[in-house]
Amino acid sequence: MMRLLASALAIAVCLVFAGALAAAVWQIAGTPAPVSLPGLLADNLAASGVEHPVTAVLLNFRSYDTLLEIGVLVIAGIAGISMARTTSLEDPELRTSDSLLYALQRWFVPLMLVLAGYLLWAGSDRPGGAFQAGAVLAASGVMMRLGGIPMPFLRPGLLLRLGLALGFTVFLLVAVASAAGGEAFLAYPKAFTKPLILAIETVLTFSIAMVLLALFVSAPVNQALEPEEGDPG
Amino acid sequence: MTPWLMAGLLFTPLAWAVLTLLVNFNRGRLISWLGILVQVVVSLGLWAAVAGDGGFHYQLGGWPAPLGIELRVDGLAVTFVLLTALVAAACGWHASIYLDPAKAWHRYFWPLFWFLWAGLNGVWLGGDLFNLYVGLELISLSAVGLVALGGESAALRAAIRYLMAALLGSLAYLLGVALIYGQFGSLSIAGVSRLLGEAGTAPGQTLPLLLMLFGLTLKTALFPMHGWLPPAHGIARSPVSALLSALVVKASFYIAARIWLDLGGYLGSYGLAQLIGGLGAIAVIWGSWRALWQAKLKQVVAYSSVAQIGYLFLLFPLTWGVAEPVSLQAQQGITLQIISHALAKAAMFLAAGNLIMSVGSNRVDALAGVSRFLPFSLFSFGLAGVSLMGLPPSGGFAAKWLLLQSSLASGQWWWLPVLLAGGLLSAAYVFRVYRASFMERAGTDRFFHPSRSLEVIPMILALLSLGLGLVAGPVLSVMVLPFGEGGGQ
Amino acid sequence: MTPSLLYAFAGVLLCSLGLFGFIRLAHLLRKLLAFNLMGSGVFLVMVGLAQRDGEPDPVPQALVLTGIVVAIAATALAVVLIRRYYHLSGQATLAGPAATQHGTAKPVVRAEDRS
Amino acid sequence: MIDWLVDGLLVLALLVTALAVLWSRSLFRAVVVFIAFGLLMTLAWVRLQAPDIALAEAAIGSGLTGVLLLDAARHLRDSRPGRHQAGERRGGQSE
Repeated sequence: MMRLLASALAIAVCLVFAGALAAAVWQIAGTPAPVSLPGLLADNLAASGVEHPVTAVLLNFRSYDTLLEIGVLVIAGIAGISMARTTSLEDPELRTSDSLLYALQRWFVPLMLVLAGYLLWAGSDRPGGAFQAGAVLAASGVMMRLGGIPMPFLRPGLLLRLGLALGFTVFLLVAVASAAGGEAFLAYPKAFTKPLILAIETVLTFSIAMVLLALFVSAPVNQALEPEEGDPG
Repeated sequence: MTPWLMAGLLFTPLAWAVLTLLVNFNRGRLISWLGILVQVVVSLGLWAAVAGDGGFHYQLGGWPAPLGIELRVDGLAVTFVLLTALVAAACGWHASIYLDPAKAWHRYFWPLFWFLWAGLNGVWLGGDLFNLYVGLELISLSAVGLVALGGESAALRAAIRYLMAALLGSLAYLLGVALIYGQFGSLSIAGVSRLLGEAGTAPGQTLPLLLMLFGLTLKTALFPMHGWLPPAHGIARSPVSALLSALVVKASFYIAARIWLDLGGYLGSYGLAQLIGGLGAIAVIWGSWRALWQAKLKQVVAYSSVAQIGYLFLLFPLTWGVAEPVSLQAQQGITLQIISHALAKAAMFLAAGNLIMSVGSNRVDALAGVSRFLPFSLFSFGLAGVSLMGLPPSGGFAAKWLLLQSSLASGQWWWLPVLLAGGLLSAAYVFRVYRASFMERAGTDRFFHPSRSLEVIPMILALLSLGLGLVAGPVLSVMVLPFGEGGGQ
Repeated sequence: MTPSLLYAFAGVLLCSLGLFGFIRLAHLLRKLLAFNLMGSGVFLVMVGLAQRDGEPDPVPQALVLTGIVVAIAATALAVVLIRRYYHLSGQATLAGPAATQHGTAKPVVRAEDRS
Repeated sequence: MIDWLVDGLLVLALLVTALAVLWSRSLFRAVVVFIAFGLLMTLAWVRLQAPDIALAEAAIGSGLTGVLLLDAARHLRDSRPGRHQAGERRGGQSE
């Protein structure tokens, strides 16, 4: 009875919410926005160093958002590995005997690596970029992991932590270096905008893949009692 | 000069997060001490800059809003940056002694701590609705990571509950931001406020404001959405609890207050203001009442946070549709309440951690006899309690005095009993802890003694909170520092 | 009414569906699924509403990209926490009583606390 | 006209799969349907002229989240935590 009542209440709340939200969307849609950001964006695109507007927003106009967002990702990675009890990488349980997966892995992984590279390269003038490339890279890593390929760098050790930190570090260095050059923060020097953005994207791709992969690997729990540490120092 | 101050505030915490990620706990401790020093210096530098030349807008990447992200560096932001530097430095110092370096997972405390600090500084200075969302996520996720550190079952349970509440809050906030962007085409708070003030713009919708406020109050643990707070703050390591109660919940409140003060006049209503104020008032009573009956010491302190946070929401009714000086008085009262609660609650959690460490149990009734043995920590706990009760000359008293005056000046006398009852109830739960610690019980003479510096830190914080009332004028003068010439607006 | 707006309204419905799931479903993984549905709804509203006149707007698109990455970070963290919690307590919900191992009367100095 | 039909059907499919995610009896199936939902979202982003988000949704939203949740769903169903109880509790109680 109580459960039914609670459900009815929840349904009522959600219906009211949907109604109010839909009404607001409808009303807002009726009037044009007083500021046209796409227009402003198009005017400044030439100065952004890349031709693709979404990449320009992510890595130039609103790069501070992106910096913090990578921070969020690294935090999730840290919190994940802080409680990882990584299974021994030679664990037979990990090695799957699935022939389908084996075939997939054999043909897919190289293909996905190529795809990741393409996405990264495409990002500056057409859809694609670090996030997509990083995700594809991570996905191929997951596939290799499922295929039982030992990836010792995924143990919670210095290497993994270096991997987590790398992309972020480079982004940060560029941010600070840009200020040292007399410009504002995260303002790239005019001559180097494009190579800098490309460099940032490349390390970000690597870092994003690393974090996602680390989270995938640290999700399973095994019987080991203490968190395993690759290096005590 | 300014770029380096900005770098110090926004980027060095991130850099320190990366550095400490690469080393073990002990080296992380050394690096962090240096980082804390840098942060304190930079925060003082920012204060000097704003006091000298006035506040300013800072364009990240050199792109002005609405295209880029603009930071708003004004007196209020400086106040919070300074508060953060003080409290986080104390908590970091305490943690560096309190946490056991032999536990492998404690090395992750430092990176999470620094990410948290980076997020907090970002939020205090943020002037862009979406950027504030990312900043909030940075804070929430690192806070959840800190609560879950060590991965014990109960800690995980609290962390998951915290994470779920935080996620729901963020999404509600983001939905509000989406509607605001849809309507105005801008994400800058100042920009939207200006558009709302201009004649000829279509009147704004209330729903975006409602959604943002709902998300933010959920993250601030306003009654009745406070359920996640006591478990999370109660179970975390004491320095972490102190950080969470003193600073993390204030971040979402700060954004809510900023949005309310800039947009509330156009989008809010009397009913909404009274509703939020009323929920805050219930939180004061309910939180204090629950604190009185908790069996565990840190749960007492955590429920006390629910109550003390309740006071903050009186900001909403006391600034809506009232004369400018009354509104300013309320804002000052709330700011003072935030500062004094941050200091007192950090002191209380750190002292509680010492007491728990000393008696080896987290229960209130296990404190019997500790008064003879650990009078210093107990005294800090009591001094912080004086501020929570709102007795003179504490910061809590000055804050409540300002709130009382602005309630009367705005004709909203119904908040007076809340201010009074909250003080009495907090006296009750503080004395309950004291009573337990002065009881004598046979066979409980084996106490563990924490190191001296662990006892000094909460004492300093408690004394600051107590003395805040005496220097309320100078402290509040930082908040009203004017905006510089040509500095924007 | 444009197709973009249609997607914005779909987003509205997804949000409220997700909200219902989030508050009513007890199983933590299901809550997480509901959270992701809700997130998709918010993203649709964000882009659909901003592009109501049919022209693509790169700004909300970039914001949504950021939002997706934040969402997966949160989801992945939640999965790690939930799996570990399940492993230790045998519970996949927060509805049940807290794990019973706590509240032992024996006052022990915590291993965490240094001497 | 045909555009509206495509969009309408896509939106309908999105809502139906969302319902199925929330109300499917088995958790495993819910996750599988969620992956399908992610693929439909990819199409929606293409229709909204947002190819970047479509790529990200396919790779992250549907792909990685899907694998992560599938793995979790499998383990939350299979593993019997009773076995692990012994020796799990370390170091006394939390504060």
